[in-house]
Amino acid sequence: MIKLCFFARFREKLGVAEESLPLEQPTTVSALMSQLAGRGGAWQEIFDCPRGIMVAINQDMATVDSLIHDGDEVALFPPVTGG
Amino acid sequence: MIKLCFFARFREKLGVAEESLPLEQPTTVSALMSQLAGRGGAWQEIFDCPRGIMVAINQDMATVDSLIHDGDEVALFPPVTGG
Amino acid sequence: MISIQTADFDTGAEIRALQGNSQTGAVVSFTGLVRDMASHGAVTAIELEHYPAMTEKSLQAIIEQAGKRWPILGVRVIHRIGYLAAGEQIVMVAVSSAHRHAAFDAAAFIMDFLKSRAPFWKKEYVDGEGFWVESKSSDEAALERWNQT
Amino acid sequence: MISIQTADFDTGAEIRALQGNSQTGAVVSFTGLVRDMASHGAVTAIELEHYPAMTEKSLQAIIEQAGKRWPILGVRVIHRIGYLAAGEQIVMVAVSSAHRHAAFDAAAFIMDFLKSRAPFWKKEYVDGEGFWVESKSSDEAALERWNQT
Repeated sequence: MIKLCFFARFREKLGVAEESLPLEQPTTVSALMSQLAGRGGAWQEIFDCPRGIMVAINQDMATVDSLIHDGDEVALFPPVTGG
Repeated sequence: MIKLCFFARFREKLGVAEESLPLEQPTTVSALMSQLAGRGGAWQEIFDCPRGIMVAINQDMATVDSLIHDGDEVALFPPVTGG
Repeated sequence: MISIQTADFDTGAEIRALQGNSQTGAVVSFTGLVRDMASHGAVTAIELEHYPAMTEKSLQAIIEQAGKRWPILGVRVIHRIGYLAAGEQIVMVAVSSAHRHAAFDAAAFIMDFLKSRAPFWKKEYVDGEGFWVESKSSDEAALERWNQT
Repeated sequence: MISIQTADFDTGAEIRALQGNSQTGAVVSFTGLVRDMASHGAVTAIELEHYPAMTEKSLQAIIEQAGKRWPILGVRVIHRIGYLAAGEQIVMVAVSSAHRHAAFDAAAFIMDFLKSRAPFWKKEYVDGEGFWVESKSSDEAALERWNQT
């Protein structure tokens, strides 16, 4: 299982802040995004194209090529705007 | 007449903070420095070479080529070290 | 060194706290405020969301990077979360060093990376309606100059 | 906007005063302190001399130059004179602007020109003996970067 977290606009549009997802074997961030986009609706709208999406694995910034392993916390969010 | 002002190390070495000096006609800062160096002693030591000397005419930064006119206030001082 | 909080902060007290070290010759501080204007109208308040598990870790990494580049003596970062009215303080970064250029550069570096790498998101309220703030390409571009020097 | 004074100052109060404008998104402050070490030993105090007729005029000109280069909303410069003990505050520059890079750059610019163009001179006291501080070539070099950008 992995834990998914969504923030800000993504959290609001998807209507979910976090969820658990089974993971059979290590996969890339971009494969995970394709899987999420496959759910259609807002999921497809957000995850169809990886541009403008930031990802963190276990609270460290990652890229679409990063590998996700069982037990990881994967956060997907729009570009940050603090400060 | 012009008014001369000396600050910091110059003031201490020369033993004078300000003095008045007759001015027959407009002259350059470098000519004034030569005249002061001609007094010998600490005057010569300080004004023999214009390097490392800052000059202000009427409280505006000037150069060795700037012209001094009757009534001007000419300040001669070492490089500034405030802040 | 890092605080994430809803409460306001006292920039002057934080600067004074960094002045305790006798080697300190320079303290530079940045304070960010809620501006009352956005492209879509007058902003009455903002709401700041963050990623609690990651926020402090990411700021810590940014401060460590700054510490590798400049001889920093002290750093303080405070970022507020939750609802903030127009004019309120959002963020403060203060850096102390023996010399001024290190303090200036490290403070600017930390702010630039905080703006583009720390997991905070702003929502602006205009006439009671919330708008998520879009990231600015100028913020991403600001990181470039630190790669070149 | 400019104060030359023997009294100490409250950096926090000065920063707060610059936050009053609702367009202000960023305030950057620099505070300079008396360090206790010099090349010739432990500094117990410094003495600051200046050229009273010129000091404010020269700082005013520096601030005007900064105002031509960046969209500044407010500026505050305080420089102390007379005897200052180790650890005391010497100088403060604070700049407010809508955006952070303007505030950072303008504050650094004002400090760089103040250091090399404003008529102040420091004497350091070590074991009761006074030594006039030598100007640093790095301060003159710091002005160069503002010609190139």
